[in-house]
Amino acid sequence: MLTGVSEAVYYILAAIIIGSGVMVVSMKNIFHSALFLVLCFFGVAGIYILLSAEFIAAVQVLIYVGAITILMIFAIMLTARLYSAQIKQSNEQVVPGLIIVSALLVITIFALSKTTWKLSSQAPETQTVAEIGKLLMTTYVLPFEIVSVVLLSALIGAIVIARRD
Amino acid sequence: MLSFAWIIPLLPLLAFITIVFFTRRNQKLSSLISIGAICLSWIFSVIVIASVLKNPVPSEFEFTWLNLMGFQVKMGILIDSLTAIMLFVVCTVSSLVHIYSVGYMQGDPRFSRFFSFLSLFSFSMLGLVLANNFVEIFVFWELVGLTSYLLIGFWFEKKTASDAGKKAFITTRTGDLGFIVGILILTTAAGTFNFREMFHAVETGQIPFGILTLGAIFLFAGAVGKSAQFPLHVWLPDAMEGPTPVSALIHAATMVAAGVYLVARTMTIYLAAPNAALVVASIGCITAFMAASIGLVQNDIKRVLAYSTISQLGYMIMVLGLGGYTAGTFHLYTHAFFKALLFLGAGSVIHATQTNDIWEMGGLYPKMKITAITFIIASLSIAGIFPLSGFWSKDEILTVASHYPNPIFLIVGILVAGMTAFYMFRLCFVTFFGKPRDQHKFEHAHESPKVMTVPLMILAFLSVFAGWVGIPWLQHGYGSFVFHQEPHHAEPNYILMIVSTLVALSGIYLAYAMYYKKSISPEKLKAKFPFPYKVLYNKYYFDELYQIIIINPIMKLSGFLFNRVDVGVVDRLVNGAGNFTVFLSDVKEWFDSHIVDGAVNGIASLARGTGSGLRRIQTGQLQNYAFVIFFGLVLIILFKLS
Amino acid sequence: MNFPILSLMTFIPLLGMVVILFTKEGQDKLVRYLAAFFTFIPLVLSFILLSRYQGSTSQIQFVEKFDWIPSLGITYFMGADGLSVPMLFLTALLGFLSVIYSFGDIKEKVKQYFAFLLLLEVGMMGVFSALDFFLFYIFWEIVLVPMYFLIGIWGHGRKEYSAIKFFLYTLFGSLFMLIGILALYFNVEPHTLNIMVLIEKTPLLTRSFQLLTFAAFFVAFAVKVPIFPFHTWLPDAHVDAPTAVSVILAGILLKMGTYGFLRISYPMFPQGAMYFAIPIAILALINIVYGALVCMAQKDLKKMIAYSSVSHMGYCMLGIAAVTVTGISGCVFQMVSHGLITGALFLLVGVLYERAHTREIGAFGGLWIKLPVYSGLMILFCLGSLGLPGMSGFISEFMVFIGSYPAFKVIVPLAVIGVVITAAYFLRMIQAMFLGTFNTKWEGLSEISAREIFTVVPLAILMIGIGVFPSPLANMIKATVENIVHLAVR
Amino acid sequence: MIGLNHFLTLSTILFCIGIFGVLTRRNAIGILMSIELMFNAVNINFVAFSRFVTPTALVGQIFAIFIITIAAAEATVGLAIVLLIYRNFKGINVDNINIMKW
Amino acid sequence: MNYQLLLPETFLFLWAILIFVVDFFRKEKKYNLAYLALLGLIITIILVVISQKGDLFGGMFHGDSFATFFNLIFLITGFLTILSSVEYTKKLSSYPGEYFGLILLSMVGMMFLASAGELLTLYVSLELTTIPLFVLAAYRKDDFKSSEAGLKYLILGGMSSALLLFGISLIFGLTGTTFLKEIKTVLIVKYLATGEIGPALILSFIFMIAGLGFKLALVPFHMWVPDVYEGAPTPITAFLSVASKAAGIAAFLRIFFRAFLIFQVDWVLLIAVLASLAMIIGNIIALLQTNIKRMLAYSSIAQIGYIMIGVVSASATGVSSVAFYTFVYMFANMGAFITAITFSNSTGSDEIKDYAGLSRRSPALAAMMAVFMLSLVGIPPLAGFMGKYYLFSSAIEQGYIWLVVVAILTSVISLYYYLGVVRQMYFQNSIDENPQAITVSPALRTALIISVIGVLLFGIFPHIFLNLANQAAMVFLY
Repeated sequence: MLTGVSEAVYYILAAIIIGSGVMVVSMKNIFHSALFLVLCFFGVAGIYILLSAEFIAAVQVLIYVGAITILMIFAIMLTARLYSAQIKQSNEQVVPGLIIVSALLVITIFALSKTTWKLSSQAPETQTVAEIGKLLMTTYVLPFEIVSVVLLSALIGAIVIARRD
Repeated sequence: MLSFAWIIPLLPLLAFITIVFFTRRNQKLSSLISIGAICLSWIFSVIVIASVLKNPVPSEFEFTWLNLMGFQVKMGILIDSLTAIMLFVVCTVSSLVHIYSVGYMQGDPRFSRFFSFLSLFSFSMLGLVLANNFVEIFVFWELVGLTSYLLIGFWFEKKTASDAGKKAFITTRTGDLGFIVGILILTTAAGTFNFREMFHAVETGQIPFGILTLGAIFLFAGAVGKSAQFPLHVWLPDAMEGPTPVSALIHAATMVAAGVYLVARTMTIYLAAPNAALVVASIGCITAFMAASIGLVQNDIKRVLAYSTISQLGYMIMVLGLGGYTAGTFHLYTHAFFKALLFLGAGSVIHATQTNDIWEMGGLYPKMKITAITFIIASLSIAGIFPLSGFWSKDEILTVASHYPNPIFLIVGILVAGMTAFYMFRLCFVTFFGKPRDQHKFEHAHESPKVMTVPLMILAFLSVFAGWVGIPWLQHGYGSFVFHQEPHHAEPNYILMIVSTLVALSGIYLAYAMYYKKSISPEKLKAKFPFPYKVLYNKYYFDELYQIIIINPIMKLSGFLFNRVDVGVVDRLVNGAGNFTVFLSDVKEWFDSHIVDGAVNGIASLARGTGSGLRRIQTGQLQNYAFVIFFGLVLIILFKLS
Repeated sequence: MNFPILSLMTFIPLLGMVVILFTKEGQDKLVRYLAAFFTFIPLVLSFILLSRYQGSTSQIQFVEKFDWIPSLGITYFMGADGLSVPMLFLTALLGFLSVIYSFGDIKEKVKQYFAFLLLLEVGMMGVFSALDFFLFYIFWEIVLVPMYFLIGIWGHGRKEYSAIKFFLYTLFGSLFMLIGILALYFNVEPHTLNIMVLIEKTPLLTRSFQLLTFAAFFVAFAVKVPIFPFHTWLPDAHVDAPTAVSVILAGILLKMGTYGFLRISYPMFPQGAMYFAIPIAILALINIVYGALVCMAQKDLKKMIAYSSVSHMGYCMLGIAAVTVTGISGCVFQMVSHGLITGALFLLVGVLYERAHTREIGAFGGLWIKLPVYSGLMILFCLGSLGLPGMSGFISEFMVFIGSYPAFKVIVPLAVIGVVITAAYFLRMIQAMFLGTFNTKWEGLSEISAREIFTVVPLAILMIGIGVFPSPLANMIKATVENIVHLAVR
Repeated sequence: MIGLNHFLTLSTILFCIGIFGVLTRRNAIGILMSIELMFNAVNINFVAFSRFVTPTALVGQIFAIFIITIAAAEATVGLAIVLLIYRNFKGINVDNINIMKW
Repeated sequence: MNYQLLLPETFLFLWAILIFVVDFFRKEKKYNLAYLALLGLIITIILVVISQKGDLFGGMFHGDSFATFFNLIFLITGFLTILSSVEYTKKLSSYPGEYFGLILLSMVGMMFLASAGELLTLYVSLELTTIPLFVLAAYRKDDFKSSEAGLKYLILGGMSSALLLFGISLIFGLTGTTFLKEIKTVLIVKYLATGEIGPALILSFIFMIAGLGFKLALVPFHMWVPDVYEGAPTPITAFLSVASKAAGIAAFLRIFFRAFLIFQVDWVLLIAVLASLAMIIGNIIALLQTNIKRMLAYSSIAQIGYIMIGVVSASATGVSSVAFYTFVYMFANMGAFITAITFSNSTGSDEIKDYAGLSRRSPALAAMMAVFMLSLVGIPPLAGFMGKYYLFSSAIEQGYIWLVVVAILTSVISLYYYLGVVRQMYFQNSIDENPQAITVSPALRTALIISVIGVLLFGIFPHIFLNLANQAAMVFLY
């Protein structure tokens, strides 16, 4: 349970995340969207810290903000003619999309709130970094190895695809 | 001891097979084989009749033909006095017709085939007579029908001939429907096919009365068809399209008598079912009168004889229905000879003049004396003039009719006798006397060759004397030989004899007056009574009636079933649902392209209709896909969580 | 295990098919002789089968049985009784004759044609000898494939349409049988697909289950027979198929339906048999009368004969529905007889079509003058088909009537009407084609050839042979039919 | 009192925003970004569960790391394909990328 | 720990690396690397067959008969795919080596997927399966359709991963673990305690079904299938339609049978409905297709509907029938695609109408295609029938007769379009007067012959593989 300051932080972060998320999907300019995406990722990283997952927050910032977003921005620069971004950025599905999404949202939140979770009152692990490292090398060594293969194949694939012949 | 009788039908069958497979090319040999076979059969039939006369106890020989649980069919022969008489009649007439045909069919390209068919016919008819059970009799019954079909349509190039064959077959088969159903009813009730076992069951009352009556009536339908009784008589006059010897053999003397034979054979049943017997008698009575009246005005020599045959058969049927077993079979026996003679005589005339129309003949007597004399003898016999065969048998019939409480049968009987005498002599006078009406044909006419006239003479002899076995004064006459239950002693009924003779004579006189002396003008009568004449001349419009009420509807129905129901409805049922969507958009196209096509198209267009709707989802637009996915997801969630 | 005669009969054609497929392209003559050879052996074997078959018992004979897919309870179980032996013989005979007939008829893609024809024979033989449900179903379905190709490639007219229609209809039906088979499998203890064992156990199942399963099988068999209103595939398929295939279609394939009823539906589901007796009899009546009436409206000779099958198979169904020994024997007789007669009729139609390139009844006339032998044969078979005594058709129809009358006192007399209509349309056809004045347009027609005569003469001999001496066939089927009735009235 | 449900709600909202983006952005990169939002939402879930359900075991966090990694890999490939599309179609507007349909 | 269990996967991964390396040093005729890849696959198949059984990492990895069975499916599919790619890669402008390597990597992912007993491993393996496939789908870079296919596949794939993950996260939240067998225990305990399972669990079922449904191409998550199948290089399409689908099935079975079998009332009916929708929609839309790849795409949607019948049965027989059907489906479907590849290599066309007269041009090819089509319909004695029979029997055993009726009716519909191809090949004449014969390279011929033997053999003698499938199903029975 978080109280006090944390509570306020939570709301601020939530506002940032939701606000920037909405911006991401609705900005006319794709480049601006990308910037809001960065903001959103930061917000999420804040949430992780709030949840005492500092290591994840760090990873979030490094990989998402540092890698993915930058990559996207590059891609945007490569593909879009930036300032002719007056063309509509959303399609005709806005209204039906809204309906579907809000329906999904309502149902899901309703369902989740109706569920009793088996909460634990133990204090969270503090030595997360070391512990995670250990787990990755022991219990989770198999997915860890596999994920490395995933990265390898993504790398090769991306090169193969993106390179001009 | 009489078991050799099975050879009688077998010989013609062998002849048939030999001719078809081996000697077809050799006409003379073929005819010799055929004649030889039937003559041998005749000899055997004489032996049979002789031994039956000596020892009248019926004998039966059979073997198992088909054996299944609860269903056993035996094939065999039953020889009693009736069979013996019939064998003799059939063999006699058949042999004579065979011989006669050698002359008549001379020069026909299908000469051999004709004899093979004749042999096949003899086989079937003899088999029919010998049959000892319902299945067997039905088998030969149908075979007889087949040969009749083949022989009527022998000159199949003529449309009328092939039409007539078809008509004969189908009409008699319509009667056979009843026959089959009758057999079904009776044999199911009695649990046997065998005649004598069934009669036993009937006599001991094992069969409920209602079923018995129903069965008997249905059974009689077969006889109606085969013996050309009202209302299925329409085929017989048309059957005259066949070669004349065929008409003589099949459509006068023997095959058509099969119906009469059937009723006689199953007499026990009719005696046990008086209602059915009354139906039989009434049908016979109606037929006798109707056919005789039509015969009065016909112009085709063979048609007149055909109607006379129908009328005489009606006579027999009527008397059988009245219980006159002996009388009926006796008339059958005598009738065979004089009717065969009449036809063969007519054949001889036709052979000479190449026409059937009596109004194109005339004055032939001097040119063909033998034919004319024998023809007149036969006419006298059929008219029932003392002391020819016909007189005795007709007398028997009228005697039986007179015993019946309701006088209608007797009155009709006498009336028919008069009409018969009239139309027969009308025929004689117009054909053989007076002035030749067609000079060319007259000059061309000539007496037929010996091979034709000898049979005529033999038959004339029989027409005169065959009936004498049944003379009432005879102590051991026909009635003590062929009888049902008890020997029948014919009592001479002098009043009836005189009345009938007078009626016959007046008929002859009327004909004489009208067509020889011409003191009464037929033309005037015609003009005076135009309506009855027209009705009679058109045979009561039976053919037209059948065309309208039976044939047309059936043809229409079958066309309808095929075109509308089969192609339309059945397939369409499957089609229907599928095309509904398309239907809304384009009714006309739907009709054109789908109604006629079948169920496959139905399913296909159902699928296609739905498919072309469904595949609209597949817009190629990525986000539409995503939308569908989420839409489905939300639906599923709602479905599961509600 | 004794001599595996049934397997040999079934699989020798398959071997033949493989051999033919490996011949070089273009060696048509060799292919033809190979096909004849590989259908002749089963014919010879079928004679051995006939001679060694013991008709006195309803026991399954010539049994071959061993495990095939044990985990699913599937065995390879072949055997024959009085019901299958005649059908096997008929299959071997018609198979051989249609190959012989096809010698002259098929000039394109000869190799494939005979390969498919042989495959067809495999399926049919298998259906009549399989006693394991799974095996039965496999053979049942195998038949569809070559049939589809044979109609679609070598047929005439709207052949593609007819081929697919045939396939769809029959597949539709047989899939219901599959459900039925599976339902049976899981509802008896211990689970089994052995038809013989199932026959013993199924009557113990609940009534509603029996009725449902009966209905499922009914659809499958009814499509094959075909019973109104499942019959619309038949005229199309028959008419558009090449001659030899029409022969097999009419001669054997339709019998698979009635065979199914007798082998499976009736012995297994006495309740169903009882419950559906009247409806089936009514459908049979409709088949008989309706089929015959529709024949009257036909202008195409082949179509007429096709619809006559609808009518004639109605008699089979009528005999079955009554569940009496006589009725069912009549049905078996009718199966054999219809196979012989209609097979021959189709062959003869093919002979004419090959020469005249038309089948329109009205286009001919007076052919008897020009083609006496051909016309004689055709008329002979027409007479056989319309149930003339002395030929097999009469016996079967008569037995059906006798056998079913006690059960259906109203329906049977109505069904007898079919006999007259049948006579009417056949005579009408005979008159239009063979009698009357010769249509000089056909001056150039040549008489039926010796090879073609050879294909129909055995059929004629059998037709008349059975018609005159039905006892051998009756004795062969007697015990089996009694057993079927015994089972079906439990 | 901020409990588990608050985080779940937040993540659900973010997830739905992502979905909305996927459904409506015309720009392919925009769609990819929206997908990233969805991954982030899932990650919030994992981390929140990890914190509230299994505070001592770090399974949820590890899962989140893997998701982040894989998201990166996917983004890489995705962007490569977007570049390819751009070369071929002269644009990355998914509305126009519909050669194949029906 | 018995690390030998990982031998096949490790070996295949190393072999893929080997291919990349060899590719680097090789300058021309790189398509011959295919044979290297084939060699690797053969060795892997042997390794799989002889591999030991056991668990690793506390149930994270199961080296059991289920995995073996599915591994065989993946490997044989991969083998056929690579065989049929030899000709195809000659036409690729670049990177044939990477092409084979990526296929092998994807297969490594599949193999892990089939063995995964833990959700994280499962997810990661799934991504390893999919990511190379995104690339491969877009591999023909000059082809617009291929790029489009890659994009659609990627975006929808990413999205569905997110859905799957959302579902997994909920499961994790409910149980606090990602190990399937622990999940089961926890859930049972919880269920026994409270007597209800709560909406979150159902929600997670649905999200997971949606996520996996994407891989399976289950309606309504099938939308990507037609376009991607049409656009992707044909060997890849074949691979997608069999191996990738089989991987999805393996994952689905692992999750739902291992962890959620006792809650079957909550998801079985849903699967049944989706399965019937798949059969209906797939078959009906397939009727209208004129492109063979697109037709096969819809047909594969329908086929997954049939496969799901076995899942619905929720019994050992069900699993066994699913496994067996997948196995036989592989031969027929691969065969059909390989024929399409062969045809299009020669003619450059994927249109069904261009198949007209194929029976004359190449009788053997046409005959094999006909066999594949008939097997897909389920005509005995071909393998497809055996599979369907087994599936139906599992459903009827559990009383799902209505589902079987749907399957049967749609089978009849499917007959129409499958035979549509046959009709073209056999009943129609080619438009060209003298079309040349279709050339069939040795590699393609081998692939075709393997497929056709599979289709014929396992229809008639399915016993060995039925037993294997049964053993595979036993895994879920403890």
